[in-house]
Amino acid sequence: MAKKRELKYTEAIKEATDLCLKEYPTSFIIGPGVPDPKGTFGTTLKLVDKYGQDRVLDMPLSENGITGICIGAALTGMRPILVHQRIDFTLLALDEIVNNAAKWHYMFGGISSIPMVVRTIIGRGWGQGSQHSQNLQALYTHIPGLKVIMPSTPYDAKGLFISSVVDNNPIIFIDHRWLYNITGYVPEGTYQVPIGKAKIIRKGSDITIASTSYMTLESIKASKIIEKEGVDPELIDIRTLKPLDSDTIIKSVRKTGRFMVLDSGWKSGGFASEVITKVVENTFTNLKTSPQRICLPDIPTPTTRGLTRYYYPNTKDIVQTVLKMLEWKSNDIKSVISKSMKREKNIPWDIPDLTFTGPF
Amino acid sequence: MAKKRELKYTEAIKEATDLCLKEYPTSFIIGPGVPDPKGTFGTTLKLVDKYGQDRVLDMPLSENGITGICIGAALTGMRPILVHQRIDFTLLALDEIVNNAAKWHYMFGGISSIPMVVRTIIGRGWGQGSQHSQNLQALYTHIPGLKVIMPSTPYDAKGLFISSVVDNNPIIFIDHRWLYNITGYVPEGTYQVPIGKAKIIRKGSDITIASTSYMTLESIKASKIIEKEGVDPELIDIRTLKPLDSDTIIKSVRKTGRFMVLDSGWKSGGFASEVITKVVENTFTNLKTSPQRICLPDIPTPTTRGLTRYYYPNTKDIVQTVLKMLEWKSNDIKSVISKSMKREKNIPWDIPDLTFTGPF
Amino acid sequence: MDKKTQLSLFQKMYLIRSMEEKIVELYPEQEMRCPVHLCIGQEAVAAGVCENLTKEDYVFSNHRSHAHYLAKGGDPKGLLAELYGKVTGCSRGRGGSMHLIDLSVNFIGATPILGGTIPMAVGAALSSKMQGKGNISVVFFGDAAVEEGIFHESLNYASLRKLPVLFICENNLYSVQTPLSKRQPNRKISSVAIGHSIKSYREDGNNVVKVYDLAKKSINKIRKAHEPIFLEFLTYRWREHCGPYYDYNLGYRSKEEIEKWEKQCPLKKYKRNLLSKNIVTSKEIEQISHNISIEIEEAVDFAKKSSFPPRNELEKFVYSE
Amino acid sequence: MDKKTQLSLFQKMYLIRSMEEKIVELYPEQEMRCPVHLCIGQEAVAAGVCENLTKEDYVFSNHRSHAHYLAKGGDPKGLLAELYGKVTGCSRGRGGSMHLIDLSVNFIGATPILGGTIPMAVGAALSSKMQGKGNISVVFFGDAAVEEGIFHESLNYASLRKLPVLFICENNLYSVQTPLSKRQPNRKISSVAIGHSIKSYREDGNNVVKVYDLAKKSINKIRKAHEPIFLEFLTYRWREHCGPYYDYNLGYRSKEEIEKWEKQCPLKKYKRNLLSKNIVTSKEIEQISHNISIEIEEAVDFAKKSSFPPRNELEKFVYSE
Ligand SMILES: Cc1ncc(C[n+]2csc(CCOP(=O)(O)OP(=O)(O)O)c2C)c(N)n1
Ligand SMILES: Cc1ncc(C[n+]2csc(CCOP(=O)(O)OP(=O)(O)O)c2C)c(N)n1
Ligand SMILES: [Mg+2]
Ligand SMILES: [Mg+2]
Repeated sequence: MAKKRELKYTEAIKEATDLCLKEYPTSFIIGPGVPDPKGTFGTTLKLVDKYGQDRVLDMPLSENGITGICIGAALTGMRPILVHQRIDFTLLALDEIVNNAAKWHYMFGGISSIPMVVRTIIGRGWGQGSQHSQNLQALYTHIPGLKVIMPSTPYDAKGLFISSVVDNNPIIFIDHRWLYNITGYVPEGTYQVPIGKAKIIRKGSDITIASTSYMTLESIKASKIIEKEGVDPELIDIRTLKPLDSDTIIKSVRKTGRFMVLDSGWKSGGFASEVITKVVENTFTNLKTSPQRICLPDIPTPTTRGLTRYYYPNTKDIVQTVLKMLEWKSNDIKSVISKSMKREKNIPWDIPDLTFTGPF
Repeated sequence: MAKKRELKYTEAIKEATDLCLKEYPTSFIIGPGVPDPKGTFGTTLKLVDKYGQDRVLDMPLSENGITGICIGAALTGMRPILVHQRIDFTLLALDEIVNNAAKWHYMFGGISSIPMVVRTIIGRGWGQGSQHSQNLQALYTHIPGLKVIMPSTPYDAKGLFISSVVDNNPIIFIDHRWLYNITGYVPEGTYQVPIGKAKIIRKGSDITIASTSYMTLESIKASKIIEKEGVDPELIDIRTLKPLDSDTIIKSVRKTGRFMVLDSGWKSGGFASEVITKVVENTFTNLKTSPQRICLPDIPTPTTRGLTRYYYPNTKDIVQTVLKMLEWKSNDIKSVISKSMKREKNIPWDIPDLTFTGPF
Repeated sequence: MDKKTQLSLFQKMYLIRSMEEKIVELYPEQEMRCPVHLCIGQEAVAAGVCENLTKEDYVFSNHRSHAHYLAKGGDPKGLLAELYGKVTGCSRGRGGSMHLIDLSVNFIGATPILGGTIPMAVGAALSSKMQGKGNISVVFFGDAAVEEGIFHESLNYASLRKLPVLFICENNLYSVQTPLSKRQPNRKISSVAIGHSIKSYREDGNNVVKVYDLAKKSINKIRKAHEPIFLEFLTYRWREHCGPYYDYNLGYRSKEEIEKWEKQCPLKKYKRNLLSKNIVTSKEIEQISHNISIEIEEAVDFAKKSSFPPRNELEKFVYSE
Repeated sequence: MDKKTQLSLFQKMYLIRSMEEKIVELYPEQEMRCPVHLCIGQEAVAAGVCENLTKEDYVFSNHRSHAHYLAKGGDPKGLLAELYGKVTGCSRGRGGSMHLIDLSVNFIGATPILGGTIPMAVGAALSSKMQGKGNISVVFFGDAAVEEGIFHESLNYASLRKLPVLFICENNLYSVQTPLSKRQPNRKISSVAIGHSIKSYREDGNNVVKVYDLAKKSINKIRKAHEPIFLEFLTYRWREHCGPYYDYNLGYRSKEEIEKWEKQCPLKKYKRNLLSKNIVTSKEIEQISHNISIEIEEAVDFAKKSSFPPRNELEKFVYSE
């Protein structure tokens, strides 16, 4: 059998964008630097050569205004894709996104709609600091009328991106910067991954671990460690944060009786609280122990790696928490940790992999 | 004994502002219409006559800019109080509030701080619609570095407002429009109500009901009904949403074994999920039944009273849910409801009381 | 200007005025349960501008939107039913006065967040350009919207891309009870647009002929030269900022000022003008008035008799299919 | 201009250039783990403006802040230690290159959200006015910040209230890799300020004497007339937008363009000028250079030897007491 085609996450996004621009003549992509020689970390590279400046657009640094402009275009027949290099900048556009885009279809009685994708990037590490590495997905998941997507694989990134462009609603599509170099199987041509469906990526019976975006990679790493210790976790990649596929999660927790959720955002009032609440409301009598969440502490992001080292939760935290939930003795947990974490120690904690050299 | 002095909520806020302007010469208040003849629903009425135009300021409609201006003033010795007539408008200022104000103290290593109050109003009903009656407190409670206050009584409004002006951090102080006409005991002169402390407003043993702002009034109404049926609820007014006084709530739930939270915001990813998650994490083994939340459905606010009638949760919903949690039979619940709700039926659901005639 | 246009201008203004007066009359019944921002005194701007538009042209508006909606040809029934919160309203009752729409005449939408629809008009113009349509885009907003950053972001982009959009600022000197002098430096609002390299003019907004002429010239220019234009019209709101009453008692504007502007009533002035120049007869005026009052009574009847959206509509339309 | 000032201008520019070159040298060691936006080529603006400021005057800055910080008198040790993420950094390592502060010289803060600090400068000026202080407020920003609505909101308020604030736009023709022509219409940036009724001038930003003179005149005017002024300086960034390297290879700007600007090196030009007019001797230049290189070596040493903030600092400073 021929080896399956592998693409980087960035390439998957680019290919999806390319296909959408080709198939939907009313679609266009706009964002600061989108047509520039670096092409949004490579995700929009050279699309301008193929589709021209009228469909692959740079823009002034006017986040709220351009969002409103995209809404106006969407209301009159276009399908805009608006790209922001950091989710921090979207705070400038929250007015148009929340006050207008999210509510338009509802407040005008279903008469018109806004097919628009706002693609943006969250991240961590390498000294981006408080204003350049926020994980603000929770703000968006609270707003009725928005859909919020956070893929974790190149396959899903492509399929969900295409679904987002095809969808008739405003979509917040969030990439995690640390996924950009990962590779995976990506079919050629157009395909859709359904919005609103979580994915069970490992079947198991001891505990349900649901996660978003990059944290799914951490859950897989943790799973590999605990598997060896005889623990059998069920892993769920949430993929669509809103509307949340709670059915899949609930079904799993009814089976396993234990639940943990991993999210890259802040803990208090974060997306993880919503998932836990949904689970508790629906599986209370099945729960063997209190659900747990692993998120960022309620602290702005420090710049120095002297502190980010302790700021970001990692595989170790997951393993520890799972084993505690399974009532392991603390000495046994310690020995698993020290055994399994040796290798990890050599990778600096502020880069996704050893090829990464900054400055972004 | 002399009758205790009663003030309206609006008067309590005004008196607090007055006292702060008097006692803190570096404080000032600014907002669209703050010095105008209507004085922000009366809460700033005539303060300009007393303190002059240099301390009681109107402003251009530039929400983000004026927020930044207040931050700049706060960084150089002033204590600004910034007022927005609706929380919907603060979405325009989220950049300065979240990217700058919330993080400044942290990201500059504690070197400078931003003593600033952003006072804003949430509401409901009377046809304000999707863009003029959002309850967006959840957005703010997610952000480290902010404090979020939502009083429910004139007494607390005054005391918490003074505490907010004195505090050296950016504070989001949220009034619910439907509290403006309520009256209650308010002492003269300066006093503080501590930020970060919830208040037990009724001791009880059967269930803990925690609530924010206006929903506290609903919890009291519901409590009066279920008391008569022999149910003994413990009512907690959360008052400070961030930092959340989870200790008080947890202690109560450990005692009652049942928990319900009422919030005026949307359900998904709302503030209520955080409270439930905190409770479950800390009282799992004490819980006799699944905690419940009563919030807005995940729907933008419709304008017509034909739909707001079904949109806003009310006393009936609370009573029903409590009795269900106490495992009452559904027929018994129905009879309590029909017995107790008769009087309520005559008050239209889209106004806080019969004196209210719009248009705001 | 031909007679048809002249009659149409009068008709538009009269319709707007009558509708607003009808709202004034009915509002105290407390059955229209939503804020209303009436435009009595400001009718000439909407009428004079929209008279130059085709059905294909897009219009966007703000909180004070009744005039724009009616001048563009929006259905009066849909407006009144919307104010009453009925399912037959232009937004199925979900919007109220501040959220009007009538796609049959390309009135794309009005919303009350200041400045919110200004970029949308620019986006619609971009969309027309991308799709090779020949229509233009118009947005109405007040003097306070100019203070919002988004206004400038929109002008910058329209200018950069030379988009066919007409910006109409109705400068009525106040934002709620706050005068312009407390919000902006002492310079013409129209001069702001020049900073963005946009051609910009200021005109008396209570003289419908002047409004019409300037709008005509500007719209022709936009259609030909494919570039945005900014117009500032000086006008005045007679009633309170929000609601049906006068607000003399508040004291934020002087009686003299109000009276001065009432003398500049765009409707009376124009009617006098039409009659004195014998362009129309009183008979014709009466006929128009009569027809309009019937149209409005029908709309009231329609609105009152319509039903509220059914309960099962609450969850509908959160998402589009 | 007296000799002391001339030497000071040279000294400031040389310090900035040397610091940036040192960062270029050390950055590849991958020990300064934060983005850096170098200002090589743009030194004259910061030096020429700040030379006119007193310690009491406030300065705010953006992502490209090293020059502003140093020109205002910010501690070089604090800067370098901050880049290394050390607890001795000006922000205790929490900020990195994009978050500089030195309150001992009233450098109130630099942050990287475009336009974010512009209103703060206006607010600081308001605060000075309220407190009856005589100092002024200065904010540095790039050509792209002008596209942000908040820029206009800030200018409107400064103009309305006649606040003592100096707006400095460093127009280096690009935002990241995007040229001005893709972002703004073809007009002078300085003309935007005029729309807000603010006096506005444009000048060569690579000629430190011209910068100094214009800034001096403007600052005197601000101090006396209590009103804001806007200055646009034309200049050029030599290195890549972010990071230590050149970026000729990317192709978004031509080799000729870069070479043209390199010939306009503000530092070389000024040095040549000082020497040719016999204002300073090469000996004096050498002495200054020598002292600066020692100062920088000491700062490097200090930064490298300092320690990271201890683990228990992570939770500290979320709230102020
Ligand atoms: C962003 C925002 N801030 C504040 C308001 C509250 N508000 C509603 S109408 C209005 C007055 C606007 O004045 P102007 O733009 O001059 O229009 P006018 O009412 O005079 O027609 C204000 C401040 C709002 N709707 N949106
Ligand atoms: C609100 C916001 N949007 C986007 C960015 C990303 N960004 C960082 S620096 C920069 C370029 C800014 O250009 P300019 O203002 O001209 O300053 P220069 O880098 O040329 O000195 C951009 C777009 C940002 N920091 N903030
Ligand atoms: Mg006005
Ligand atoms: Mg630049």
